[in-house]
Amino acid sequence: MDINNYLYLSAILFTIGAVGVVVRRNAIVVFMCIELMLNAANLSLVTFSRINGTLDGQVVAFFTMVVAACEVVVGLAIIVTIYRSRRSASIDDASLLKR
Amino acid sequence: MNLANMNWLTLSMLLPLLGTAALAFIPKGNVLLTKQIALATTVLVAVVGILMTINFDFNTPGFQFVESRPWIPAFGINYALGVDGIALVLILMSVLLTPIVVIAGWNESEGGRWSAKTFYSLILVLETMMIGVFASTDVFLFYVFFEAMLVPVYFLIGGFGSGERAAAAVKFLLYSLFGGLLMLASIVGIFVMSTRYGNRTFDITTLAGLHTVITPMMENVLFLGFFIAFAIKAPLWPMHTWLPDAAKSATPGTSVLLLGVLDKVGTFGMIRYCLTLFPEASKTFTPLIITLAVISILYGAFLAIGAKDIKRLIAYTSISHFGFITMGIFAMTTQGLSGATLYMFNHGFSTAALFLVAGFMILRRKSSTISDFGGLQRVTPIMAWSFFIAGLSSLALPGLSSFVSEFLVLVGTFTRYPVAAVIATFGIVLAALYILIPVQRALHGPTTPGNENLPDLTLREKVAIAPVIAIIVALGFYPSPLLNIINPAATTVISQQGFTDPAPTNSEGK
Amino acid sequence: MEPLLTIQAPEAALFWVLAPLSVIAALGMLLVKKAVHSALLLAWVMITLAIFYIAQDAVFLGIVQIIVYTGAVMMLFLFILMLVGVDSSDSLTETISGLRPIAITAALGFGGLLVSLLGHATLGREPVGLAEANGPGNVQGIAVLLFSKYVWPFEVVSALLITAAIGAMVLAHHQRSNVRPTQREQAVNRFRSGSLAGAAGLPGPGVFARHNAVDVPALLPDGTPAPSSISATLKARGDVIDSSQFQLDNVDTTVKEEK
Amino acid sequence: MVTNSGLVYLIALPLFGAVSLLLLGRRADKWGHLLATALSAGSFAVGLFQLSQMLGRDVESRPVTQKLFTWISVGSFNVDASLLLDQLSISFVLLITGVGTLIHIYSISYMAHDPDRRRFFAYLNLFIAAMLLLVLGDSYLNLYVGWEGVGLASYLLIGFWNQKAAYATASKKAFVMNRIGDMGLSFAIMIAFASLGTVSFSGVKEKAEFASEATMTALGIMLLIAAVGKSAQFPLQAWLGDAMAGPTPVSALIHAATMVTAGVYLIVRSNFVFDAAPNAQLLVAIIGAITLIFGALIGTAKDDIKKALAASTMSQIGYMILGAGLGPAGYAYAIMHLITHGFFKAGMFLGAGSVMHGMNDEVNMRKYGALRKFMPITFVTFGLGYLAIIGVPPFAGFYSKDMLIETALNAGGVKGILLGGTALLGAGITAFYMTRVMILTFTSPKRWDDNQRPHESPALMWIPMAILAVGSVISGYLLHQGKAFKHWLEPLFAKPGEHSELLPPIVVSGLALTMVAIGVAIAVVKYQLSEVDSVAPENVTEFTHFARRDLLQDEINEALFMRPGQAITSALVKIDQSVIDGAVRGIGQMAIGSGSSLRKSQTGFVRSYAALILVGAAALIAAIWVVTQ
Repeated sequence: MDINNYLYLSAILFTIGAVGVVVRRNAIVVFMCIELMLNAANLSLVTFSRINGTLDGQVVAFFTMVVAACEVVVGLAIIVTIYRSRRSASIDDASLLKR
Repeated sequence: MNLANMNWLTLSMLLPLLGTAALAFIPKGNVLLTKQIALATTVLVAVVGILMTINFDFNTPGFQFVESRPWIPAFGINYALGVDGIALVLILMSVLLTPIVVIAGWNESEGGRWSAKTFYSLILVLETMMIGVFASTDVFLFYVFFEAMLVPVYFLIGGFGSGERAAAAVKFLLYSLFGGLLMLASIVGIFVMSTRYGNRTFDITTLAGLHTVITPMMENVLFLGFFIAFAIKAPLWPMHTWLPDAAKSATPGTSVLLLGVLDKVGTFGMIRYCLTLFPEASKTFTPLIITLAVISILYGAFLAIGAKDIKRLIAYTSISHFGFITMGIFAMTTQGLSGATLYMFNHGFSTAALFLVAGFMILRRKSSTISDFGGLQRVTPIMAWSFFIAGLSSLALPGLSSFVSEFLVLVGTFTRYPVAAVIATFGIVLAALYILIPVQRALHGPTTPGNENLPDLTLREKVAIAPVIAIIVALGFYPSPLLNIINPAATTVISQQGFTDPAPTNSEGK
Repeated sequence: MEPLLTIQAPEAALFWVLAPLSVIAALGMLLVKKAVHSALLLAWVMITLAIFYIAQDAVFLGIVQIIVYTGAVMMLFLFILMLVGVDSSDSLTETISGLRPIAITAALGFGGLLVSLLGHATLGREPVGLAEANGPGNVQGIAVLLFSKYVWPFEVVSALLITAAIGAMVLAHHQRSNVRPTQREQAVNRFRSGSLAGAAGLPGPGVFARHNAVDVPALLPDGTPAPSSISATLKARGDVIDSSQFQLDNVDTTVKEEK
Repeated sequence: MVTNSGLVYLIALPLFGAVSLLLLGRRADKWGHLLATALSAGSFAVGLFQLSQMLGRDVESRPVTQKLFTWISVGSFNVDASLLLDQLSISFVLLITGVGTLIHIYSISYMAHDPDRRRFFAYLNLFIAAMLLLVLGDSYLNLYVGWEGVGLASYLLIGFWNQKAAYATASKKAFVMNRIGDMGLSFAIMIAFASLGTVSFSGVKEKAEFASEATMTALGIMLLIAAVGKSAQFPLQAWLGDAMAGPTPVSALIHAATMVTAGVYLIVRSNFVFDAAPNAQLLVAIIGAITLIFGALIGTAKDDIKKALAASTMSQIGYMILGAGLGPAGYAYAIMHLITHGFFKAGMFLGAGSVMHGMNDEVNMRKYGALRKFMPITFVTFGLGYLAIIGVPPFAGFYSKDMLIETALNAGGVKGILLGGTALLGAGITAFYMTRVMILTFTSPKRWDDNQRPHESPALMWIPMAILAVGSVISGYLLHQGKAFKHWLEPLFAKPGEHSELLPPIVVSGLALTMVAIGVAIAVVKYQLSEVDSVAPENVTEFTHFARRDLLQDEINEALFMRPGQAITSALVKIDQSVIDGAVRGIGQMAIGSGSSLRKSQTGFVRSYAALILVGAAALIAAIWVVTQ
């Protein structure tokens, strides 16, 4: 088994996450897909750290997790405020920027 | 006497600015006073111009009345002025034309978007820039005036014109700006080249040696930058569509300044900047330019024949005349060059006459389509006669000024490019057509309805037209005062080019 | 030079079992209707990833992933789902015309190219493995790096966390739109409301309390169930237990002597 | 060359007259015409004085020059405004001023009732000044100024009554066709300067020997084009017929005596060019022969008396051009015929004018008839002119036309036969149509209705006609006496080469007279003896229809030049609007168009933006993928 398999897995998970973001309409599900993409990235980081034999990959992965956490917090707060004002969690309704 | 070294040029440029300042203090309502002051300033500047010409010593070639003050030392740009024969003649022309335009267009200033004060201050500012652009011997200063001139004309056309004036003004501005930017690129090129190869300067005389050091490829590129800007300004064939629109929607006075002086900046630029700075490039591009010029001659003539509107017709005739001028310049013979310069002077006055009389006719008939007029010969003989004489000067009838210059251009071109001269000569037949057709439709024939009781020229209008026609006739019979000024300048430019007039081919004795 | 690191058989087996499952879970997350189910599937994917981290000698990260990421962040998701409405399933049909085909083709293109790129791109060296780096221990190694080379990003990230927290509070907080009713007004409203059942105030906790389950309504002094004591969700789901069995009349209220 | 300061007055007097009359406007109405006539007569007097002085001097010092000022001097191209008076130009000066003054007198009464008479006399003086400048100029450029000045004057005079649209078009047509000829002259000047380095007659003459024959031929052809344009020769002859729109004195002065002969003057003046270019000379002769026949044929079919005379002018000038094309031998006789033609043709035109005056401007000869009894003097003067033109022996036409036919025949070889033959045929046709004019107008029975009251014209009109009639009688004899005129002009030209005497002069004259007799006989039979109806018959031969429509010259010109010209003009106007202006507007449109199409991609939905990001990422990966391949 070649170590690159982990990279292929992370690529696949990342793509699924991307499709999820584009296809799903519920804000929270979209948010989860983003989390999935972040995790995929973390997986490849860890794999690279193992390939290169240095721990930098893991430290960066760690930082990614922290950022992801912040992002989730703020993102969900936004979703809640939108939900409170609009009673719907679908992101298509928030299209005031349309021409 | 110390008159020679007193810096005339700056004086002649300052006077109109003083006039504008004076205008600022006059109450907006008092239109008559505004006009009088404007007229007084322009006449004063004309007097200064004439004195300058008298003091000009035409035997010594090179620049006279030279003055130079550092302006932007960082880039070696200085406020340098100086005139040779060619520049002086053109300054004289613009200085004489402006008062005539002010007198003739006495009530053109009302009815515009802004007050008469703005109209006359725009004209005075324009006059300063006109003198500046011809007199500057610093490439950068020339470029500044070249671009600055567009602003007053844009406002004159846009604010005081008629018909869809805004569109025409914008079109004029975009065309010239596009050309100007190309020229700016070349100026930057020159700056870089001069810093690399010699001392960093923008002065014409020192830059004249630049072409010996830079590569031919670079010279061609810089030449093209300048040439395209000038070809747009003096409309050569493909880049001419702005002229008829601008001339049609501008007031006759502004059109005179636009066609009479502003377009000459293009052809003057070709002599002063294209030929002197880039002789080899001019030689390589000459066949193309001569073809474009010949096309402009015939194209302008045909469109003039097909024109329905008087002002567009005069604009198209000017395109044909500019074709002659450019051909004369790039024939690179003494006859061609001095003929072209004289042509610029004569064309200024013949177009002024045509436009001003057309303005009077349009003023009376309130329409500028030729078919609305008819049988004016009987109703307004003086106006009809002045239009007829102006038309004759435009079709280069011998005995009037344009013939001398047109013939010199043709002879000059024939010695070097016989085919171009032959095709161009067909232009004079077309010229007869595009003048006589409107003359017949407007002046001859029975008096059509609406023209029965048009008033003939008032005293003011006669005073405006008389000097122009006098100059046209006088220069037709006795052009040597002007030619003596132009010839030394032309020979210096030609010798600089390393050209000599082709010797007669058959005159060697058996 | 023989490769320093060879993947041992058990890790390979682990991979070939868990990897497909995680991919299926990820796809499931996409295709399932209810948001809660996709949340659980995501949790599952995260756990498999944690296991992979640990398998790849990133023990600290694996643990952190499980505790912080899956534990805290996923729970936050579920919390918000609860808030927003757990039943808000959305139909999978596409509303924006032409978006799905583009998305699919772009994704396939992207994934395919990425995989083939990873395939033929090499780092120019054989995998080294973390044996030597983890010598003093994985956590110690990370700590050394964290506080030497990455100290500045560490500080920045901490600042980021704080701002995120404050940001979330600012976003979620909202001004009261109506004026806070004073005690006098509340008392007047109690007597003015429809029935006088609640007028004397609700019984304190424990008074008349017959049952402390969440789905059993509290009783008012006159014995009727208090509508406001049951959460709307349970009522909507119909899980509320009938409280008649605890009415006073059928309770043996005879006092027995206390010995 | 002897300088003489009197020459400038020749031009100055009429020029002053023209300028003052035009500038003074209405104030000069009462005495304007008298001043003009006086000035013209003054100029004639100066001419006579110069002639007497010239006769006094010996042959070598006859030519006289006067330098006024340096006109243009640029590099090697320097042209002085200077005048040259030699034997050739003095004969022209006298013809112009003499006939001119007579026509001035005639016009005083002819234009008596016209309100713009002052303006008419101003134009006449302007014409005379320009024509004098043409013949007195010492270089081609000075000649060119006079050349176009004459064109302008003819434009003004033809279009004198330009309130009628037809006359305005006729004047424009004349000026434009002259301009085409002038284009030839400007080419000639350019060639002269480019190859010989000078434009003055003397300069070109010196260099003519050394110049290559090709240059000389080119120069000769260009000069011929100029002559063809001005003298209404084939192919530029369409304007002469329409030029009759001008008042009759104008036709007499310009389109008979002076302007149309300018072409002959140019060719004779540049004899050294044509001597050095034999095939150019031959072309001149051919053009002369063609026009000779062309004009005569048109003359036979024209009912308008002025148009008939105009056609005859065209044909007579064909004779002169033919003469000039025969080299040194023919030059003198061409000029002699020019002078005699000046007398009798101008006389006949004035006669036609007085007939029109009597028949209140009726021009159609079919409406005339039996005017002999009502206008005896006009009949006599017109008759003398008629006898002169057809070449009856004692009259002027005989001497000059016969000598031309003789030189044509003796030109040697096939060329002589052909040219001589056409000349003889021309003489016959001329006799036919001139007799037709005489009969239809004077001797045939009356065909005008009674409200016409033909009367003899006043003294001021018939006196100049009488003088011209006398001139047309004696001028031939005087000039031909002992070849006086030939010797007068000889020093100017090269020695004529010896050539065979094909036919003795007596035989030539006999031949010519027989042709004339035949012509007269046919005309008498056709018009005097048989009944002529006052409306032109329709059932006539195809050829007569053609001749009536000027042998389709106008149709050809319109088809070949005017319509294509108009087509080109309208095409270019459309192109200018749609293509070039369109290109400019197109750029504007393109900018706006691309702007609006990009706007559509902003749908407002977050997910479509996400999709775009994904597509971008995919493209990026694809690019990397391609690069690393």
